[in-house]
Amino acid sequence: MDLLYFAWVRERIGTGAEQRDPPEAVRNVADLIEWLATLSPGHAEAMREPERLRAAIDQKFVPLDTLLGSAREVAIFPPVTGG
Amino acid sequence: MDLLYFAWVRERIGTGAEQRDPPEAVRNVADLIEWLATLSPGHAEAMREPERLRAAIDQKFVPLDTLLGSAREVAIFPPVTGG
Amino acid sequence: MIRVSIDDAPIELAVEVAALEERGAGGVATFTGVVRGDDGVTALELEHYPGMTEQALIALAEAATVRWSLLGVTIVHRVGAMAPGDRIVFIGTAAEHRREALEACAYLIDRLKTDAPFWKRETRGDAASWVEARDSDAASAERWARD
Amino acid sequence: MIRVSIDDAPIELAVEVAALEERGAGGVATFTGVVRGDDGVTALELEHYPGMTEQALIALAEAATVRWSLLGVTIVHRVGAMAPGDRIVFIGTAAEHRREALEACAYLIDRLKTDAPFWKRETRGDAASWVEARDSDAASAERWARD
Repeated sequence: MDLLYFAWVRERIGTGAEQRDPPEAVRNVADLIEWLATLSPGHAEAMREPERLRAAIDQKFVPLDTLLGSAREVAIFPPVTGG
Repeated sequence: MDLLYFAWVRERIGTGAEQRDPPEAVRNVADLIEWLATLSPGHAEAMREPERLRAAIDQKFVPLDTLLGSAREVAIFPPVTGG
Repeated sequence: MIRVSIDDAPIELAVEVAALEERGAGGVATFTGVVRGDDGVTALELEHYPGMTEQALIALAEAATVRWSLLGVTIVHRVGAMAPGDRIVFIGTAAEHRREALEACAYLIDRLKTDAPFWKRETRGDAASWVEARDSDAASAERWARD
Repeated sequence: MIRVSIDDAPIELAVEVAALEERGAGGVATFTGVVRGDDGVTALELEHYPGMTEQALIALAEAATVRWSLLGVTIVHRVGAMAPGDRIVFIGTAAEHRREALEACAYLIDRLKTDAPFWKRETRGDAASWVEARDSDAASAERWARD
């Protein structure tokens, strides 16, 4: 699975993109966030407050309870602030 | 009293400005329109349908029942179509 | 912070917008009216009431600055002879917050349509006719009436 | 009739407006967001999600053309490094009727704030911080939700 990170999520993890294969038990985006938090101190810091995180699966915004299904690309980031 | 005419009112009368001294009986703008209609065939044509006319007294839009009072400048014209 | 102009020269949109942007606002909203040629109009003549027109536009701009928190208001109206594609009117508003700029811009063009002494005459080939006021314009202006 | 651009070059407002005016519309509405420097911001960096951003903006523009009768929609968003006074975003709409252009323009900037993957980082002197999303933006976007 391709993982993308933006803004302070990217900064805390120390990279904007990585490939990971989450275990079977990781069913939805919230599970993924919980699992990512175990990978490194940077990941833990980035994933510390899931209520401040938003996500996109295959380039569409999704709620955090969305099942990953056959997602190829999952992005995790703070609420957007464009415009 | 300075009278100003615009758009098709001006065209029908044949001038955009004239000075006139209406008689005492002419109290409000509607009276003025009725009196102006008696002055010439052009005036008559211009004032034929008072419901299609609008007015300004001393450069402020007013309803046709507004008293002329000490008006110096009265303008008669069709509804505006700017913008 | 209020700029009103009535002129027979073409409207310089880029210059007007740049002046609004320099007000230090976060957002600039504009509306530009353009002479349409799609219904056979070959020329447009704009008559106005010199003296009253400028007063009316200043009064409109002032009303907008009372109602919304604005850093700049520009109203430019062209008069005289125009051709399809020419700009007739430019409204620009600058504000700290986008909502204020956008609402004030919509208000100004709606009110200008009914509250400023301009008259349009369209020419189609050899025939000229004065444009009739539209009931929808009165309704749009009424939308902004205070309760 | 839809133009979407995400670019690190300055936004050329006059060029964008001219292209909209050429759509033959009666009215063109625009909103331009400008980097403010009044609260000590010395630089702004705009990050985005390449690939998704363009899709999101095209989807927004299409939604507007479904909802209003538009002859042209332009959305230009700058990314990368900016300074106070620079344009961040330009929204332009062209329509036969002013109400459609104005409403669609307001809709597009409200929805862009919540529906497009951009993130702003402000620098004040030596300190940089990511801009927090505002609840008021979610409320503004929600205003356009269909019943």
